[in-house]
Amino acid sequence: MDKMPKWADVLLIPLLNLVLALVVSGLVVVLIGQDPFEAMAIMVRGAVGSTYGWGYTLYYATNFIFTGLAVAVAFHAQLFNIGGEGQAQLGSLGVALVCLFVPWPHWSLALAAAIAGGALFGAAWAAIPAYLQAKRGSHIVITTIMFNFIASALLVYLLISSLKAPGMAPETARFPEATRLPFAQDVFAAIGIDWSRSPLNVSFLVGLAACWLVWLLIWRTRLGYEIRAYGQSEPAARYAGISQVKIVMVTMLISGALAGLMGINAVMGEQQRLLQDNVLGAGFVGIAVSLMGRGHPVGVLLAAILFGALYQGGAELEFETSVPREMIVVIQALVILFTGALDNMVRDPVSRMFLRWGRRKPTPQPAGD
Amino acid sequence: MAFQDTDTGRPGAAPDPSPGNRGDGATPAIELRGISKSFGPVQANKDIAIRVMPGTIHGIIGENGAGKSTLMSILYGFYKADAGEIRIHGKQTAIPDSQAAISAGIGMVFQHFKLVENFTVLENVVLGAEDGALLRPSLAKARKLLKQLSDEYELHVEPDAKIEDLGVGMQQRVEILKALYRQADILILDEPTGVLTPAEADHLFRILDGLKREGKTIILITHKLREIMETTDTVSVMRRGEMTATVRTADTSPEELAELMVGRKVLLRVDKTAAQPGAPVLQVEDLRVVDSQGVERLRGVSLDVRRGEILGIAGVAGNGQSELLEVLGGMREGQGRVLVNGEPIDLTGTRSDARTRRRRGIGHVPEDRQREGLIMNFYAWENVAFGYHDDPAYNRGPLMDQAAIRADTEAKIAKFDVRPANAWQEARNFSGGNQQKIVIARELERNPDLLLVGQPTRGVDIGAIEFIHEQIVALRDQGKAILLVSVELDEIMSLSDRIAVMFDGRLMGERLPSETDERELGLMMAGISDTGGDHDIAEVERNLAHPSGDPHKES
Amino acid sequence: MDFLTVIQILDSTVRLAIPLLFACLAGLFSERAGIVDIGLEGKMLVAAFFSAAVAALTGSVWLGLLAGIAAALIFALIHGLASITFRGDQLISGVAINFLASGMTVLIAQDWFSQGGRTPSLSGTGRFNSIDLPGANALEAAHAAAESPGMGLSAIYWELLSGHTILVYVGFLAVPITWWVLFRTRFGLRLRAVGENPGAVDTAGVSVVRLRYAAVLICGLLSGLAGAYLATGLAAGFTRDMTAGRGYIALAALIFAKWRPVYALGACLLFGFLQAVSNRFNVIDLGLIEIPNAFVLALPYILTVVILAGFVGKAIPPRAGGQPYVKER
Amino acid sequence: EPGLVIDLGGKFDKSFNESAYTGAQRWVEETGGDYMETELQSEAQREQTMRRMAERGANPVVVLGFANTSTLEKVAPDYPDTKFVIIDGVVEQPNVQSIIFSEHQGSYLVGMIAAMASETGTVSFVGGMDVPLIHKFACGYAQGAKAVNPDIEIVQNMTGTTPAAWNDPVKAGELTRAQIGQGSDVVFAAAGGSGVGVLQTAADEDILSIGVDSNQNYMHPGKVLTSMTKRVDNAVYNAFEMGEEIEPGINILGIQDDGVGYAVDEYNEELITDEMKSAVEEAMEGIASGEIEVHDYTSDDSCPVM
Ligand SMILES: Nc1ncnc2c1ncn2[C@@H]1O[C@H](COP(=O)(O)OP(=O)(O)OP(=O)(O)O)[C@@H](O)[C@H]1O
Ligand SMILES: Nc1ncnc2c1ncn2[C@@H]1O[C@H](COP(=O)(O)OP(=O)(O)OP(=O)(O)O)[C@@H](O)[C@H]1O
Ligand SMILES: [Mg+2]
Ligand SMILES: [Mg+2]
Repeated sequence: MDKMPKWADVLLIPLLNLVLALVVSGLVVVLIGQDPFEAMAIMVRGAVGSTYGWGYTLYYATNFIFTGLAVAVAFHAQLFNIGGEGQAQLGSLGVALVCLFVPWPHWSLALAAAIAGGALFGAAWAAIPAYLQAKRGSHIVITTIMFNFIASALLVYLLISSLKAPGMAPETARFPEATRLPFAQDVFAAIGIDWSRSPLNVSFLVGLAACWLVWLLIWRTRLGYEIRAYGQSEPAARYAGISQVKIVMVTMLISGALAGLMGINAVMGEQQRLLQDNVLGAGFVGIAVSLMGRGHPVGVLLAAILFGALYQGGAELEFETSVPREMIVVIQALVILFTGALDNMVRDPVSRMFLRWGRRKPTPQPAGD
Repeated sequence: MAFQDTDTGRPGAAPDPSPGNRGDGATPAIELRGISKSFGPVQANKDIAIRVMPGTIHGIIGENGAGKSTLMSILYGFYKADAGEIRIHGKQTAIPDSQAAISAGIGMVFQHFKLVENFTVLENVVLGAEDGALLRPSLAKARKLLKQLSDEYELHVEPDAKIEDLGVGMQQRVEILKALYRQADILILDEPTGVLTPAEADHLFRILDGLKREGKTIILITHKLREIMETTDTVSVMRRGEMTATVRTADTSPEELAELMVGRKVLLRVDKTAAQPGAPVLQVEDLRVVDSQGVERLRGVSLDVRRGEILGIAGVAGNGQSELLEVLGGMREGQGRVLVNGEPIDLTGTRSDARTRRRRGIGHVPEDRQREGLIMNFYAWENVAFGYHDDPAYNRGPLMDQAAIRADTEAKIAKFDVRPANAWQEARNFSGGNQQKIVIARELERNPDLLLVGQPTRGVDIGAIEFIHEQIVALRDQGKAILLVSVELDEIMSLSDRIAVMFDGRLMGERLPSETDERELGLMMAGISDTGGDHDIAEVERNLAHPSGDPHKES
Repeated sequence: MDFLTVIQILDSTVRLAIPLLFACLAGLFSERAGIVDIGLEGKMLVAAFFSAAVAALTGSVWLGLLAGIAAALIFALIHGLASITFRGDQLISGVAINFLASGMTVLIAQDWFSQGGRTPSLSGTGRFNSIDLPGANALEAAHAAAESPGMGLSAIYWELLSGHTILVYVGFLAVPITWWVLFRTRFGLRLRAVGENPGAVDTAGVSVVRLRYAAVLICGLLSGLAGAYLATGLAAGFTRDMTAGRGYIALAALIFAKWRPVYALGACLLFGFLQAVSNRFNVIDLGLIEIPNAFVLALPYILTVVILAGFVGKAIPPRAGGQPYVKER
Repeated sequence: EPGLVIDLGGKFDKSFNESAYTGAQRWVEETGGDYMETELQSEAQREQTMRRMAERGANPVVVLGFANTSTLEKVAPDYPDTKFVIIDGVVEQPNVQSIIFSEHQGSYLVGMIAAMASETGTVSFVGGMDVPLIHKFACGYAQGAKAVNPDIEIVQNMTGTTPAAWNDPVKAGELTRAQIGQGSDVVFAAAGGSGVGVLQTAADEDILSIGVDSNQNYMHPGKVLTSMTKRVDNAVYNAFEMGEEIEPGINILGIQDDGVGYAVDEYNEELITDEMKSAVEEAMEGIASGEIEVHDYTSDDSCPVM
């Protein structure tokens, strides 16, 4: 019942929230005795000041696109999937299995199979919480948290037993050379542009495609229509003959698959082997990305790049000053806090402002019945 | 600060400083001046003034959404007014919260009860009015006092029963006892009879009379003109957030009140020809529904609806009518046998959903358009496809054909005179009546063989009511079957060709509108189907404690 | 496995169950009042850090304890602000709090001590030392001297009951106190009511906001104790992310316990036991199958899912849990 | 300008990383030089961190710990002009020097001391992550103890199977308690940051402990029997000193190179009797001369005495 224009909702408010989060982060930097402006300058320069910076920024962004879309899709059905972390871990496992055990003749075939493997394993890991939510009403937030822990236990177990490569570290063998994805530097070199070495690879394009497909799914297909309707009102969905079980299951499977796709970037694109922790909290960053992006793929893409820059900038910051990398975790927490939990702190006054402004200027009332 | 002058805030303690008192010299128990309140863009109360004399019953009537509950909630400190002042027994009193209202001697029974479901009656009564930090002494004292109160006012309840095990009528008693326990001498009741049978309502009014005789002041909100005429001393009428009149009940008539309420002359009867019933479209045999808590909501319902007739189901809210519509509409599962056009339909399993029902020619106007019938954040055009979104005409391959849906929407908006005629407006920004028109347009234009209609005119203004009634009758006249559920007896009486009454998940019997009256239907609604004999209060009392009622259903 | 080993595992169970128990009771107060709290982990973590940091700086574990509690209270207030005052999403707020704690603690630790996100090791009055119950040492000595089989039982006293830090005993005491407060006092009645139907509390003239803040603060206090015990009782100093998911296990225990204090004790002891067993044995050999350690550690999480699935009785949370109390839309 | 990549657990782990850090600091103090340093926070960062070091021109780049092996194998060929040094791991690349310590020899010495100090006839070992490297410690320790007392009981536990095991003092403490319950009165911790918990618990429960890597005697004066020193500091110092001239290949540091040893200082003087000293000195000579052969677990992934 707010009279706030749409642009305020999708642009103004997230921006104000972001500014607040950054201001508070700046205060934290001051608190630990550093110059926040200088820190900011280092981060910006580190993240977007060179092709090296861009490479890493977009590499991280690719991870966040997948996990952000995963959270966003589930949000449309009013499902809060905080299991992105575990789903991405399992997705990574799927990608690793595909790369390790099938002799691929060419990276493109391997990529296609890895996409299938990552999505399948990610979706499978979301399936049980989804089923329990749909059929037994077990709260998906709690079950997905639990599944994150179970996933990491499972991965540890596999990496110290059947999948372990010879050597001491809990990791798999390196993937065959044929599964190596083209890196940005390779692609740019082919067209004569000099691009620094970075792990940015073709998965980024897969991420962009995923954004477009998710947009199509949510706003153009029947399934997306049903997902949104279900998310808005469960009784209405029942009235319309939209099956609750189907929507919860399908949405979570899509969400888990998207999270699982992260594996193609992190595992196949960069590490070329499965480690114990490939996800590095990206599942959780997805929450912040989705909140900031207001659940829209374009928003998710922009927010993912912002967080990618934050991660890369944070790494540079740690390298150049004594501000530890945890600074990014703090900024991320503050973004989640301000855009997610404290949203009304900004929204209430802003919508009141618009209301007052709207009252002063007499708007033509549409005729009642 | 709670409020000023607690010690002088009792009956007759202070002289009324305000001029313009009525001749009898007494100070009003309650006086509100210039109360305004808006919820975001909705102005629920506009500059309202009202005064109520001590020891009287004051009625407030008005359409749905007129702002009655809001006003009373302000008086009770539940909402904070944007402007205005409150005087209790002549003293200006700030009521920032319910604590202040309680201290000022005000008690309120909300339209949607405010009880903790898994607490006992006793715990609910003492909640917030405990005597000390420890619970046990408070509970013991309350038990004694409760017994005293229930003897005094014939308000018997079982102190150790859990609220969730009690019927609606009983729960209402708990609410009244709560107020009395807090020694309220001003009692506000917001639509107390909406969930009661006529007999239960009679009992309530006897209690209110007793309270009044003791000198307590009562404010009664109701939609029912008859109750106003029979019980109140004075009555105020609200319309669209404003107080349009306050009159002595003795000086007015139902017709005048109705006109004040809606702002023009009202015609409550529907013009329609006699029904021409044909072959049965819907045949229901021994239909049963058990809800998620394991309570049997329908206990073997059998009925027929034929082509070209309207079967009205009357009953107090919460007696299984909603479940009947839901199970027929495919929103919940049931057991029994249901035939549509002679063919059985699945009552369980994947083919018992609403989508399958629509394919079988069943249209459904749900009871709660905002919760069920519409997606409030979807545009009008998205809502027009709602439920029929897999219609091939609305789709092109895997994608939805938005242009086709919008074109269809424009046509329906024009035909049903939805205002504003804007397919790109979100459903929540249409008024209640226009929202209902969107639902009706969507369902009726599909030309269903059987139309399920629940509360078609709830919260809809009088102009739209007439339009909606006409559309329903027109559908009947095309030879369709219509099953109508409404808690408004007037609506049932005027629209139905046959009337069945539901009580506690069973049909109590069927009547023709021409051969029955509200009194008889009222008794049936209380579960007393034998119209010949006498009915003692004990029988009504037993039904009152039935846990089938569900006052929260519509909230 | 001999009797003494069993006693030792149980002894370890007690130590490991206590942080879970404090956190679980913390969650109990909060959730009973309708505020879902997945930020227990974060509150424990800040409390662990500040208690260890202040104890290291001042040499007094009691000052450390106070600091830990204060830090947890501040985080509790943030959660309250988000979920009560600004009616935000409680889950999201909890997620944010966990991240904030995880980042802040390392950041500040690095700034204060530059020891890679840890505090200096605590010793002497800087940490909670174990308390020997009267006669425990004598009995242990007697046991060691006399190899008589009957003496074994005395180990229950000198090994299991005696020799814990004061916070362990406080933790056990907190269970009956919680029960009493919830079910025998006016405050408890109101607290439970506000988690079931805040509207009823509001219209009964009691402030929903104040009650919920009270609950959230009690939650802060108890999670503060949990964190302080972890860093200054169980361990001797703070290490990065030292809570290691205990906040989530506490949440799991809360569900397991169906939001009841005495059951909470049982659930926490069970989960503590699982941890103790997995500490002790890297592989659990059940004859037919061997359970790898990773799965023993994951067992609390698996059990919680099973409970949530309703296979072992249904856990019905407080009805108004997770939703902000909104009067005016 | 040399570079140092400090491994998970942090530079103040009082043990392995700290030893490396100390070596680097000593180099700074003595030469007035400057070096680049960065601390890993997670497994998956290894590659970016190494690359950044190399790209920024650090030379040589010293990485600590066996966990870097596979990453370095991948990274080193990309930077042929940069020299890398890996400690505790073997990478066969033309620009990598691999430094390996004979931890089994040092452990043998402290095993002897433990057996001599034990009154109960049971000593114990708490390892970090369950990897062959740690078994190498454990096996040397057991051999040393058995050499003194063939009937001695040796209890052995690991804190875990993942890198988290290096940083779990609480679990390490619980394991120590369990070992004490089994009769142990001297415990050797080879568990990185987790060792803090072992030493703490041993001090609390009034038994003796043995530190590892760095000299940890000072942590609980009078309670730490000795420390098995592994001179990572010297290795780092030497690498920094050699600079770009460092030779590729495998470099094994044993007792004779002063790469491993045991520590005596003012904190444990009173615990180390002359008898212990002479026995150990004798053994050191024996090992150096090849007279005593201490079995290296990693040579065949087995331990003959366990
Ligand atoms: N809590 C609220 N937040 C926002 N709007 C509200 C709220 N309560 C009521 N309103 C709006 O205020 C107006 C008046 O509502 P109110 O409940 O006072 O009407 P009423 O006269 O009691 O109607 P009814 O007969 O249906 O009970 C309506 O438009 C309603 O939608
Ligand atoms: N949030 C809104 N944004 C835009 N227009 C609105 C909004 N809310 C209400 N309106 C418009 O204000 C007018 C009055 O709305 P309201 O809900 O008060 O109608 P009403 O008088 O109750 O009518 P009805 O009897 O049909 O319910 C309607 O024309 C509606 O379109
Ligand atoms: Mg009302
Ligand atoms: Mg209206």
